[in-house]
Amino acid sequence: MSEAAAEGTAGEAWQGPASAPTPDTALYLELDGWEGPLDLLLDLARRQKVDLRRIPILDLVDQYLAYIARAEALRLELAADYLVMAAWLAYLKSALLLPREEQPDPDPEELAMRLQLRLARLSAMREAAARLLARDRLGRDVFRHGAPEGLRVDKKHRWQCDMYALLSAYGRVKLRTQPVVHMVRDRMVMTLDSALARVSAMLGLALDWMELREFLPPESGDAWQDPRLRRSALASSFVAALELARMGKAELAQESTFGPLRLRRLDAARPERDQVA
Amino acid sequence: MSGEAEPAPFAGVPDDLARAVEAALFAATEPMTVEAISAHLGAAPPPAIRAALAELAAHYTPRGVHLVERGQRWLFQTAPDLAHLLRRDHEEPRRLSRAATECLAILAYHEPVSRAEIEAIRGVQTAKGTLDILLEAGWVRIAGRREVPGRPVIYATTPEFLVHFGLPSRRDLPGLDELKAAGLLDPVDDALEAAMSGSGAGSGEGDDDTAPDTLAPDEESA
Amino acid sequence: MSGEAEPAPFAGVPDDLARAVEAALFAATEPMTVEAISAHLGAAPPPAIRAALAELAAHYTPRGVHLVERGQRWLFQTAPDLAHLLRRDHEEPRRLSRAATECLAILAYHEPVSRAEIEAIRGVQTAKGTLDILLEAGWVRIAGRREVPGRPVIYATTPEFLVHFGLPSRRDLPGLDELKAAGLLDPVDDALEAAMSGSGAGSGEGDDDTAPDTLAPDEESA
Repeated sequence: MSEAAAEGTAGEAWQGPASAPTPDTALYLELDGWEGPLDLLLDLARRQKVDLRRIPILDLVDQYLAYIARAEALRLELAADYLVMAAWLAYLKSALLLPREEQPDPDPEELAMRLQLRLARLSAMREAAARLLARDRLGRDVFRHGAPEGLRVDKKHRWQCDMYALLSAYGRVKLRTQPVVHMVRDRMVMTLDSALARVSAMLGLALDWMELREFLPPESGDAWQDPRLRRSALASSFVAALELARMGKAELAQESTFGPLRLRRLDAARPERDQVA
Repeated sequence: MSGEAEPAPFAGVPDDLARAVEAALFAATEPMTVEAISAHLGAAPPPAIRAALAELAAHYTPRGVHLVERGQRWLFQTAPDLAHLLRRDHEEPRRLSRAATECLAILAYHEPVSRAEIEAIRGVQTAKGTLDILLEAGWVRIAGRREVPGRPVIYATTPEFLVHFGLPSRRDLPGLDELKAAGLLDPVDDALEAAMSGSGAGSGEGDDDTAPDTLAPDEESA
Repeated sequence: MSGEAEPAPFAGVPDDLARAVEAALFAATEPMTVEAISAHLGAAPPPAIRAALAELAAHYTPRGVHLVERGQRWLFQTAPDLAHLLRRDHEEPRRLSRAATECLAILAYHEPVSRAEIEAIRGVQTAKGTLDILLEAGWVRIAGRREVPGRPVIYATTPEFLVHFGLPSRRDLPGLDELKAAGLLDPVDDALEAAMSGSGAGSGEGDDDTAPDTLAPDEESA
């Protein structure tokens, strides 16, 4: 397996534990060579040349601990995760050595099994990676057409427009550009003065909030049915309301944009609030 | 195509050299000479390569891909009769933009007009692409140049324009009076007022995506 | 390669559809699905295209160029046995680091997986750049988030992954069946439970896109 793993990374500094290990020289202390403590453990396990599932865990633990001890003796800086693993393995070892009835709660056999399962999974993935990389890879072993002509789909717009759109566009243009003549037609309006008088008079009688529309002259009045006149009244009343608010005689409130505009008399005692500028 | 010499109507399994030549030419990014192929395949003798090329060319003759020689260089390419497959047109219906519709309308009523004249009538600048769209749609053509300083290009509508809009001739476009009668020339103000007076709320029209329609330069408010 | 079904030892003249499919795939810059080919060839019926693909694949099997299927997309590529002739003038693709290689394998055999799940298998943190390299290579994509606390991003392989590694489908990952049978694609917790409960039947949970794997005999035997 180590050959396979090494192949996957050919060209890199990492050479794998290729040399036949002897107990003493087995440990070259280059932690950079391993991808973490699990990787180191897997490497140590592989040297035992036994099925990973039958790996004698205690031996493995001893080897790992010896390795770490050696590294410490050489004052190599050990990454924290290697030390954590060492501590965990030391604990595992002591638990495994205890007589069965004294074994602590996380069953050490289970912990050992878990470690084996993890090693087996890492090992399986490492082999899978090597087999994957050894396949006929595009651009390395097999090649695509070097100069494909390319498939092209030319998108064309089919423009759509109908007669109505055409004519209304022309109408729009003509309107926009014809000389604008403003003729101020003589028409009935409610003057600001009369609105001011009417609103302030009604406000004097009102006890509570009133909607602005309630200040308008009643529609029943013969002359007030003309919608233009009503709009004029609305506008003038609105301006009158603003004017009264400015003079501190009324306050205005509007709950929401385009919501009803309400006003009421402002007494000196009442604090000013909800002012609408 | 020089490779049609020996017809090999049933192409058996190609030999190793033919396979190698086939693969090399397929993977090559440029057409290759016999010498280049030879160098590529570990100095295979050129005559053998020529034979392999002839065999391959014959093999591919009836297929969708051909092996052809161009200036002593060989390459695979799709069969000429299938060239139409490599480029397909895909039509997508699309509504003419508001600006383009206005240009088209102006063109229809005032043709031939230059772009500057269209802008003068529209009262807003007209992007170059807008006229291009009308040209692409086939409704507008370039009708020459106006003999004034700058000799601007002038545009006119095409027969397809009449066909598309179902008009026997340009004279059948409704006149201004008819447009007015149809309400298409009503000032927006009045329309707005009409809408407002009922409910007091109706929002106006909302066409504001063109540039400020303020002033109309208006040299010929036709 | 799924097209080797019917050996057509002497390739006669291909019919029009086969020629068209051949030309389209030959000209295409990307592998094409049957649907894409169909759309490009003016909505030729997919079954007919599939038949044409099978015929073409069989025809090309002995040649220097092969027609192969990768993740339901088809492409022409050179025959693998000619790699030694063609490799010389092609730049080798960038080598993957060991960490990247392992991540890719874990991803491919377990997908979709989160980064934490990859790290659980490798027993080591994954540097930020490692997954980026795989994403950049186009072999890995973000496949959403897992609906567990923290909603971690999960990763999966792409069609380009299959193309690059010459895999007709994910089911063709080397050794996939053995790994499944041995329970080596199951989470450690599941395997532990199975092992501890004595029965040892490696729970058949792992991947779900292939048929339920036959009972994993038992840790010892596989």
